[in-house]
Amino acid sequence: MTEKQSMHIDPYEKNWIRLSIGLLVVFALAVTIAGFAMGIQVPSPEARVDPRTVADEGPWAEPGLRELAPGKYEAYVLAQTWQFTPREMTIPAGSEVTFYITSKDVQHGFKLQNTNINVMVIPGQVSKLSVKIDEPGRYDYICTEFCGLGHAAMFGTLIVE
Amino acid sequence: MAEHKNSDNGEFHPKGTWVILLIFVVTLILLWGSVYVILLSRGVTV
Amino acid sequence: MSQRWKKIALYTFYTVMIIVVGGAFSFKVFQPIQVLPRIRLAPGFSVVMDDGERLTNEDMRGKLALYSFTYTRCQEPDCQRLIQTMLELQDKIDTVDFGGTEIQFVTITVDPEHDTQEALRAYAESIGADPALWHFARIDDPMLLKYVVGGGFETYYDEQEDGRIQLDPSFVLVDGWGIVRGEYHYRTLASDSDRILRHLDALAEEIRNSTGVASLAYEAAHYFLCYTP
Amino acid sequence: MLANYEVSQAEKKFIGLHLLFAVIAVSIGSLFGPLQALEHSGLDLYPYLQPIFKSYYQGLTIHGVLNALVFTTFFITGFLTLTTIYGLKRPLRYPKLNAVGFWMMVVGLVTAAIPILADEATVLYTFYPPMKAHWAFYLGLTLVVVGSWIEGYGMYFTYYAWRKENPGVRTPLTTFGGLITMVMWQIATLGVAAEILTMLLPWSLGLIEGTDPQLARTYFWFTGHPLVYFWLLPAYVSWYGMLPKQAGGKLFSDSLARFAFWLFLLLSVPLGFHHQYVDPGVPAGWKFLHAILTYSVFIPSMLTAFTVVASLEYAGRKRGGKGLLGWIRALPWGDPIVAAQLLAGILFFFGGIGGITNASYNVNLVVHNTAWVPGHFHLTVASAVTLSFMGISYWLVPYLTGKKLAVSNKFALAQVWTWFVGMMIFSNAMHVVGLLGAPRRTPLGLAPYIPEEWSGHLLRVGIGGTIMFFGMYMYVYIVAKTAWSKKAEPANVEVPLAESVQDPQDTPEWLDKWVPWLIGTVALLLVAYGPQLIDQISNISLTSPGFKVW
Repeated sequence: MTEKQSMHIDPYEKNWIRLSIGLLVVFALAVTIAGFAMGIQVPSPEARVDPRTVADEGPWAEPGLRELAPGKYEAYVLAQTWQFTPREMTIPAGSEVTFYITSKDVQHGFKLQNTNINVMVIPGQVSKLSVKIDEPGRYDYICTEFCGLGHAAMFGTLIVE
Repeated sequence: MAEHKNSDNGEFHPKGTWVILLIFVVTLILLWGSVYVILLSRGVTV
Repeated sequence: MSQRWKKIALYTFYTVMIIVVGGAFSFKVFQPIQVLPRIRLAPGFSVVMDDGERLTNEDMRGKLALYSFTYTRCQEPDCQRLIQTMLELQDKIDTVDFGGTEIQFVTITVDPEHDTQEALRAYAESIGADPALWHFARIDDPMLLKYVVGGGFETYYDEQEDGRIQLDPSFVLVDGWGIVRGEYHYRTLASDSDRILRHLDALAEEIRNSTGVASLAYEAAHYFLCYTP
Repeated sequence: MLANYEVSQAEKKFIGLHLLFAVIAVSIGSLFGPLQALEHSGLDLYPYLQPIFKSYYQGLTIHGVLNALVFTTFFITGFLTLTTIYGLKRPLRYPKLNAVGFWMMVVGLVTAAIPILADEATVLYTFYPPMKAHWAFYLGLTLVVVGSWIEGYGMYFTYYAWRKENPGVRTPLTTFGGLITMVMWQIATLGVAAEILTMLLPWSLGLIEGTDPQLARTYFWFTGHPLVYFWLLPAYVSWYGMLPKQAGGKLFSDSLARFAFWLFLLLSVPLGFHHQYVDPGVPAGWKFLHAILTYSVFIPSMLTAFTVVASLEYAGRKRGGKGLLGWIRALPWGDPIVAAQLLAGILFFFGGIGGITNASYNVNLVVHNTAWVPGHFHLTVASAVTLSFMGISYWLVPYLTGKKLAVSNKFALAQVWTWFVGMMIFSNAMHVVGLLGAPRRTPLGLAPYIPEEWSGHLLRVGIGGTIMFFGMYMYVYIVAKTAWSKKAEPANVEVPLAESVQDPQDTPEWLDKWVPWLIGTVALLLVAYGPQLIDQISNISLTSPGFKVW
């Protein structure tokens, strides 16, 4: 235990640490603004269901797109090996869709291409995310988690017209 | 030439390191920023 | 630094650590404060109730409201279950201490064509709805109905070509500020009446307790997402 | 410290066995790399393997399990055994304990390998339930993990004995880093141990009906991200503790190196939710907390970048490098050992950029489960780690066998550069195509939704993967030839321990004390994970029966 013992940090390195921390603070602010102020959020728990019976009754017994009111839709999507039900949905441009997705067997993923909808689909859990699409076009929703041999073919299309 | 950079402990300051890491930080900001812009352009989720 | 100061610093560090961890844990384990999320604003509406009174969202300011959506002709098991759940809640509502705040059940029909005011009143009587607590209501204009129930309360219904109505019976819990605090659209692992009652309890507790300094703790609970399951 | 301690032949053999299994694993696992990459570019060779390997996914499982789990674990336990005994200058306290651990890992490897090869465990290396593998797969993985724990205990006992013999002496840096790696690993693997022992193993044996897939994911990623640091930290041990000497200089800052290692211990584990940003069962607030913690663990990485590059600058200037950047050219690029680690560092710069992007909360929505992610982790585990390990092998194998490297310097250099170039092409293409929306873990050649604009990038995936394939087998060839050649020249290799600019004895004592840091680690872990774990465990619902979907 001598007097020499101390953390002497080179001034260049000190500045580097300051720069790193400052950079991270800026990034953290940027994602906070995008998330909590602008509304680009990650999913939160919606509900828990029983994957063994979820497709027997209730909204996932007849999954599909449903108009709540003009310009406002909800889409109950059932993921199973190896398809999404429904496979195709059509909405007018500028409408808002809320997806409620669950799986009746293994884990799947649901990514709506060219939007920020990208969510895990986990049996027993309901994944809920909303999106508003202004640009007309075909938006594929693809399975992004390995779910068995037919995984690569698992997709559907949201048509915005 | 006078300057034979002597790397004796006391005098050595990693200036070149700073340059390299600055390049790294600029690249980081550009690449991270571009993904962030993609995020913003793809619209809200709630 | 002397040896002694080092020791003191170290033990201070440990103590702070224990307090932080212990605090976070007791908050979670004993759950002193649980809240319901603030989901979104409930829609504005104007309905006519089974007793002929007009009710608007403004009348519900400062009161709690449990809205539900069904229609009297419905023979589907889901509709039966909704009424069953409401009756269970009606039985148990006295167990909840709302601290003087009024609560009202409002069941809005999605079939105003058949569910006239009289039909609703007759139906309410037939199932034994307590008129002081629970009213059935209707909106005449199908367009307005769609905007309120579908667009605002996000409950799906649709009149088919053959006149049959497709419906997902559901409940929406709204607080005195007009903010949606609970939505029950489909069956989950927990039974609806248990879940709704638990949520009513949490809401009642928040109303009773979140005054003065304690309201800051409640805000913290919102901030840290201490939600009632 | 024993006065004239030399690592004995028996010890070298023991460490060498670790390497043997590591290299066997990576040489089998890497067979499938180009098959996957080429599949992406439209050349699907899997149908031709049908009699033996049933599907793309079986290949992907083998690739992931053998390369990412087995190769790394065996190499690392071996390497850390050496840094322990060589650094402390004393033999293992209980060599039999370490031997038990090692052979348990081997038994586990075989136990897990059989169902994988029999196509009974095609569940990829994340083995998310309710996909149900054969019970032997879960048992095998458990044995590998427990075996590595036991080897870790052996290192702790050795360290404890040394500490009693040498009170007040600073722990040698390489030993210190290795021990921290082990401790972190043992804390982190509690997650996967809980997942397998309380859920997957009883379930696969038929003792319980179902699993809770969301809880299983939480358990898995408790281990899953620190796993990356378990791979990285041994590479850091080399970058901090050896590379400066190999490059002809000294370590720039001993105390900051130690400080960085402590931060890694503290921060590596409590951030697993950043892999679960898009999970439906985890509240957004907890995800955000873990996002901030993940940002925090970036700080020791930034410290490492500075200290390592500064050490290299010091070395380069000592070798006569002039000007602001001239020292870079002056570094011994002709030495494959150094070149490998320098190139690993360059690739890791990009790995770090991708990592901070993944970690950035909602930014993850853009890249989650896309090809970007394997693009990213090939820059970490397959570059920073594997390429460094390749470089390390070029002195470690001669050191252990006593034989000179059996190929020319040029050949070894070519190997290193081949890997580097292949990885650059591959990972860049993967990142780009991921941003465009290509999913990971998917035979894209079969996917019906592929737009035309991806094809150029997918072609580059195939090209990069193929180049890496050659890079890998050049490495296997070099190691094998060195180990088995009869007429190789005897090597005179020492373990390259770097000196520090500052005397380690001047490093503050608090950077060499375990208890406060361990308590801090556990406390932070409890705050970051405790409440959510309590929530998820108390609401467990084992409602998901198993499926075999391959």
